[in-house]
Amino acid sequence: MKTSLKILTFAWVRTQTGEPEFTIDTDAASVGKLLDDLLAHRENWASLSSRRSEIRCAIDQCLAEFDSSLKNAKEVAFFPPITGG
Amino acid sequence: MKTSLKILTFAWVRTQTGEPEFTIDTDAASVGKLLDDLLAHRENWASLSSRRSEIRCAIDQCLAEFDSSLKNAKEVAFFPPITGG
Amino acid sequence: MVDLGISVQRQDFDVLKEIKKLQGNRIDIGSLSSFIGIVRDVPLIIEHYPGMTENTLSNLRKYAIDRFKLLDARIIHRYGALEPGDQIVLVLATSNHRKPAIEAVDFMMDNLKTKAPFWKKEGESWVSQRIQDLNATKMWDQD
Amino acid sequence: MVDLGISVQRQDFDVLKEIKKLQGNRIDIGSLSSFIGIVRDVPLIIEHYPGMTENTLSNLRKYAIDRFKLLDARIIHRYGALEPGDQIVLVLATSNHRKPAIEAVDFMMDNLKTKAPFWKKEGESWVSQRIQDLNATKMWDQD
Repeated sequence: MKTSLKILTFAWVRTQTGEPEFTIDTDAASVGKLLDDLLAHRENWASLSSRRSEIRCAIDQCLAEFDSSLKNAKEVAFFPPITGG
Repeated sequence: MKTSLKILTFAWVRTQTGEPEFTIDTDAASVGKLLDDLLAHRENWASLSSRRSEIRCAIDQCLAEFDSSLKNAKEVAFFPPITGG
Repeated sequence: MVDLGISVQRQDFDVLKEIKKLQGNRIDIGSLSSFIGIVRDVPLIIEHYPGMTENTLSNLRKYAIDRFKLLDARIIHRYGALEPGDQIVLVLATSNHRKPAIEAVDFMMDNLKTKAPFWKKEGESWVSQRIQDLNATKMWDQD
Repeated sequence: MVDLGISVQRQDFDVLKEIKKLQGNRIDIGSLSSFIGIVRDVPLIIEHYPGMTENTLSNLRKYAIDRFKLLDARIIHRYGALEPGDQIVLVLATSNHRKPAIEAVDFMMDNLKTKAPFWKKEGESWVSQRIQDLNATKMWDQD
């Protein structure tokens, strides 16, 4: 069963995809699988494939690992390593 | 040969002796020996004998150990452990 | 829920005002430690993840207060376009004695650097994460 | 020789003014760390050893700038009668990155506590030295 997820992007993930925010229906079990689907199938995301290892993610506004489950998730964000402070 | 030394006291060494500053002629080789002489012979200093282990010293404005030589010294200070900051 | 102990904002902050606010009329504060991060050499644009940023800083502040037994703490982080010399971030901690306040500021800065979702852009290039920052954060988990 | 990087004074200090003075027009400062010591709970009288105090703080500041490769540093310490909530001491350090500034403030405070000739009196009793302060100073010699 597919669920609807809000996807956000920041920094060069945003500038390279040109998609700061969108909604997607997905059946990906993990956030890593979701990213693979986006890189493989979504327009403008292919160019990020070579930098996949640099991409980080958050599920519902908490930093997550790529093997984290998307069960009950509402919002997923993809972005580069954090550089604040 | 006796040399002339300026003696300064601070905090409870000052309040207990009532002598913030005085000059003394001494032939003591070390600052520890000088303190022993003061405790033994100088009026108002006897009361400090019981607290000798708590007393600290400086020679010419540098923290010193009690076995430090008084050679070429001009100014010696006695005081309790430092409590600034 | 708004946490008055943190702020994510475009506008500059007044360090003295923040110190006075933290101190208030309290007389149990013996130590106040602070860190100010400043834009160095080149202009920056700072982007962040609204919502997650506030939650992260709020949790970090509460955790630090608890871990270091602080009297209080405050975190302010700016975003948007900043010029060299501009203030970026302020972290304040108050405690009875000095070690907890100093350590807590160190801890909050280390964790903020790798956990609060901010990204810096210098000109056209996004700044890379420093490996030292990642390692510094990990050190605290071993204590 | 007067060292403008340190001050031993009766009057209060303005933290913001001191920060701005240290920053000046420099744009190479990425980090500014500070510590403020404040009178806690009861009034204090602080006595010091004029001459030796200034020399000690001046040497401590210069040593810290050298050891931690600071851009600059400042130490202000007050003496005389102080009330709860009054500022006692200010230590500031600036550097390119944050760790040296934070560590240098910690280092200067630890050393100031056991090496700068100040004595505190609360009411009629002279404050005792804390063994933690002595140990903290010794730690830096082992680095």
